[in-house]
Amino acid sequence: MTTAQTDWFDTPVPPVAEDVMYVDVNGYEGPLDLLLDLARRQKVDLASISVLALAEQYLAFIETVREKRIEVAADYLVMAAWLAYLKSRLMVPQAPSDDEPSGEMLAAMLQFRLKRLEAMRQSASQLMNRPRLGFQVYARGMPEPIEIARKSLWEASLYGLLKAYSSQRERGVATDYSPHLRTVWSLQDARDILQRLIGDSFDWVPMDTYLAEYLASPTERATVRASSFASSLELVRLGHIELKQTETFGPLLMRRNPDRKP
Amino acid sequence: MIAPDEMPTERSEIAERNLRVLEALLFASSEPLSASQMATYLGEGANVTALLMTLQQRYAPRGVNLVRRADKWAFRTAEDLGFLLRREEQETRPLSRAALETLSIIAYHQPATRAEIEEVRGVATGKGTIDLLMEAGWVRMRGRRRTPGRPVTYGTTDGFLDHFGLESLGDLPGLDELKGSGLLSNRLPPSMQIPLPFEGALRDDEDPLDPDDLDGADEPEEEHE
Amino acid sequence: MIAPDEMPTERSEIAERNLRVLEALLFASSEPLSASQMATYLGEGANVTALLMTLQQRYAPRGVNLVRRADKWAFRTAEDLGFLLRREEQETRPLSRAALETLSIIAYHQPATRAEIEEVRGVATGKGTIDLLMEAGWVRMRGRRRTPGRPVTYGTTDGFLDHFGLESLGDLPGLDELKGSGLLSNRLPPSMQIPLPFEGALRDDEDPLDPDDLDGADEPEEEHE
Repeated sequence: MTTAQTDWFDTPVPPVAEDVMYVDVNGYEGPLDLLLDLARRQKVDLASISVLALAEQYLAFIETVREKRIEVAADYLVMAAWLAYLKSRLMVPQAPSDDEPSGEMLAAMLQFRLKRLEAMRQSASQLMNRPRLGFQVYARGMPEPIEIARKSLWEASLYGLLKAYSSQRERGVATDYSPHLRTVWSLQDARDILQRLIGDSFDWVPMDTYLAEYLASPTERATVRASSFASSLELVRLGHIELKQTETFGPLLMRRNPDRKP
Repeated sequence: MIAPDEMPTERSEIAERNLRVLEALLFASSEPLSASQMATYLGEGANVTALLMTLQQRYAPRGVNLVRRADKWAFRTAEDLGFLLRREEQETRPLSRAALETLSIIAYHQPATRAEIEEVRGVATGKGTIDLLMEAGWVRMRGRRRTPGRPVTYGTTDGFLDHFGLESLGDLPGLDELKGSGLLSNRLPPSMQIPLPFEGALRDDEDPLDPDDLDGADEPEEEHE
Repeated sequence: MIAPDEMPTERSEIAERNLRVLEALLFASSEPLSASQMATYLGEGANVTALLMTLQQRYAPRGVNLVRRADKWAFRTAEDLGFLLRREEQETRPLSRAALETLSIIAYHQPATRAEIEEVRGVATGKGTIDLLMEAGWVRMRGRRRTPGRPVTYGTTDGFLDHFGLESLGDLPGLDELKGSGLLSNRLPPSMQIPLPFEGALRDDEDPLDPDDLDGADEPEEEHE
């Protein structure tokens, strides 16, 4: 059911009775709304409306609408059925054995519901006519909310500042870069040298003794030792030489593998 | 003119300072503040309510008044000056008739379930209507009715009171008359007791909301047929 | 206590009503209002300035004061109660590397344009970085370089000296000191110079800032390619 967007407080002037049939059923907010509108046309206090007449008008209205083959929502038909029943209860005197609510009771219930709906509409309009916030009454225009102001305080030290400046200036300067050349024994070199030094010696001789000549240079010592040791392991694997160490951190002894003929 | 303070006990310097603090707090805030919220800013043992009453009295004749909204307080422009202040309206969409009716039914009948709202209106209420009222900050889910289906019950908010300038639900226009005529009942007049808009936390027949209710604020559709 | 009104001529009912109107206007307005803006809401022949003075006097001892900002008026919570409304949580955050670099370049090379900063840094400097330094109170716009495009020149503030414990820009260590402290390597080419920061008001090649520059503090983007 769509909502009538017009200002409903100005209840539309009730059309003349004959015009009722032309009223768009969709203009109503449900059967109760339609009934209320019909009741208002009786131009009497809701307390003294003729419920019977109201029921007849409603049924007539629904009838005309249906004749025009206008789809009528189910609620309207339910209400029509209920009103037809109400009508029959009102016209037939109640039998004493009848447990059902009397026609008067049902009529009173309908009347009550109409009055209540009307009352709620009046209340809504009274509410809207009150001085409303933002319309007639105003709140603080410039609120000064209690707020937790998270103020970031930047932190920087003079050292950081100078460091930042210096490193940028250095970054900008084109410096000649000459890579520092280091002598490195390749594994192949080490292997050749070891092979040559060990020669055909079958005596256990410390590795350092073989390499004494090369180890004299401090810059080369590390690379000579490392590469020679690595190469010696390779030579052992190939079965060319044997290696032994008699104690932890003791000298590394090596000799030609006696089982292998050169 | 601000009325001279009539409570000699409150005239002390401390009270005067407390009044200044309240003024500043209330003035600065666009939202109503509760007495307990403000009490934290006052000295020990300050009678916040008495101070607020004093302040209310002082501002009563001014262009800005101290008003009470449920248990909260706020400064608001005086109602009689509204016509002067009328702003170039921030385009406000008028509430639809359905929304307006639904709002007043919730206000007067609360706690009300959707089925009850529909009973009064005689028509199904789209879920969107109640959502819209909740979005406007006027309606809230209160709890669940202790009946089969445990339907959600709706009530109004403090924002509703503030918007419509009501101190409490007891100030709803025409409430006494409606009570007297029995129109706030769900039943036929003869047999009825008259429920009033219920202001408390939960009525006897209400359960608190389920934890999920508050998340999505989505009422399960089953409840409604 | 509100001071008794001392101008008998203003005590009339009309004046009182006008005062109420002013109160409401000033309270509800979202920005300060000028006397002439408010005058339209008052009766004919009302002396707005006198009324505002009266109002200011009345509110002077209150928790809310009527203050004047340039030629406009606004209610503000009393300054001595400001602490109630402000819960400042200061968090100290280290300056980003980009900001630190930019700051140091501005310090040494001032007056420096953004293009010059970028030349030293070798990367584009976001406007945000300079904004942040200005917000921190360490960098300011000094003027505009007298070259095509008239780029804004930046320099440091007194706050900068204060924060870094420098008496004057001359205290910034020079090339030799930087080398001596190991911050600059000794392998730098002898051609490298470190500029002497310029301390005066405007250098020969600088124009004063345009009047607009200080408002938006928005440097036109064209300047920067």
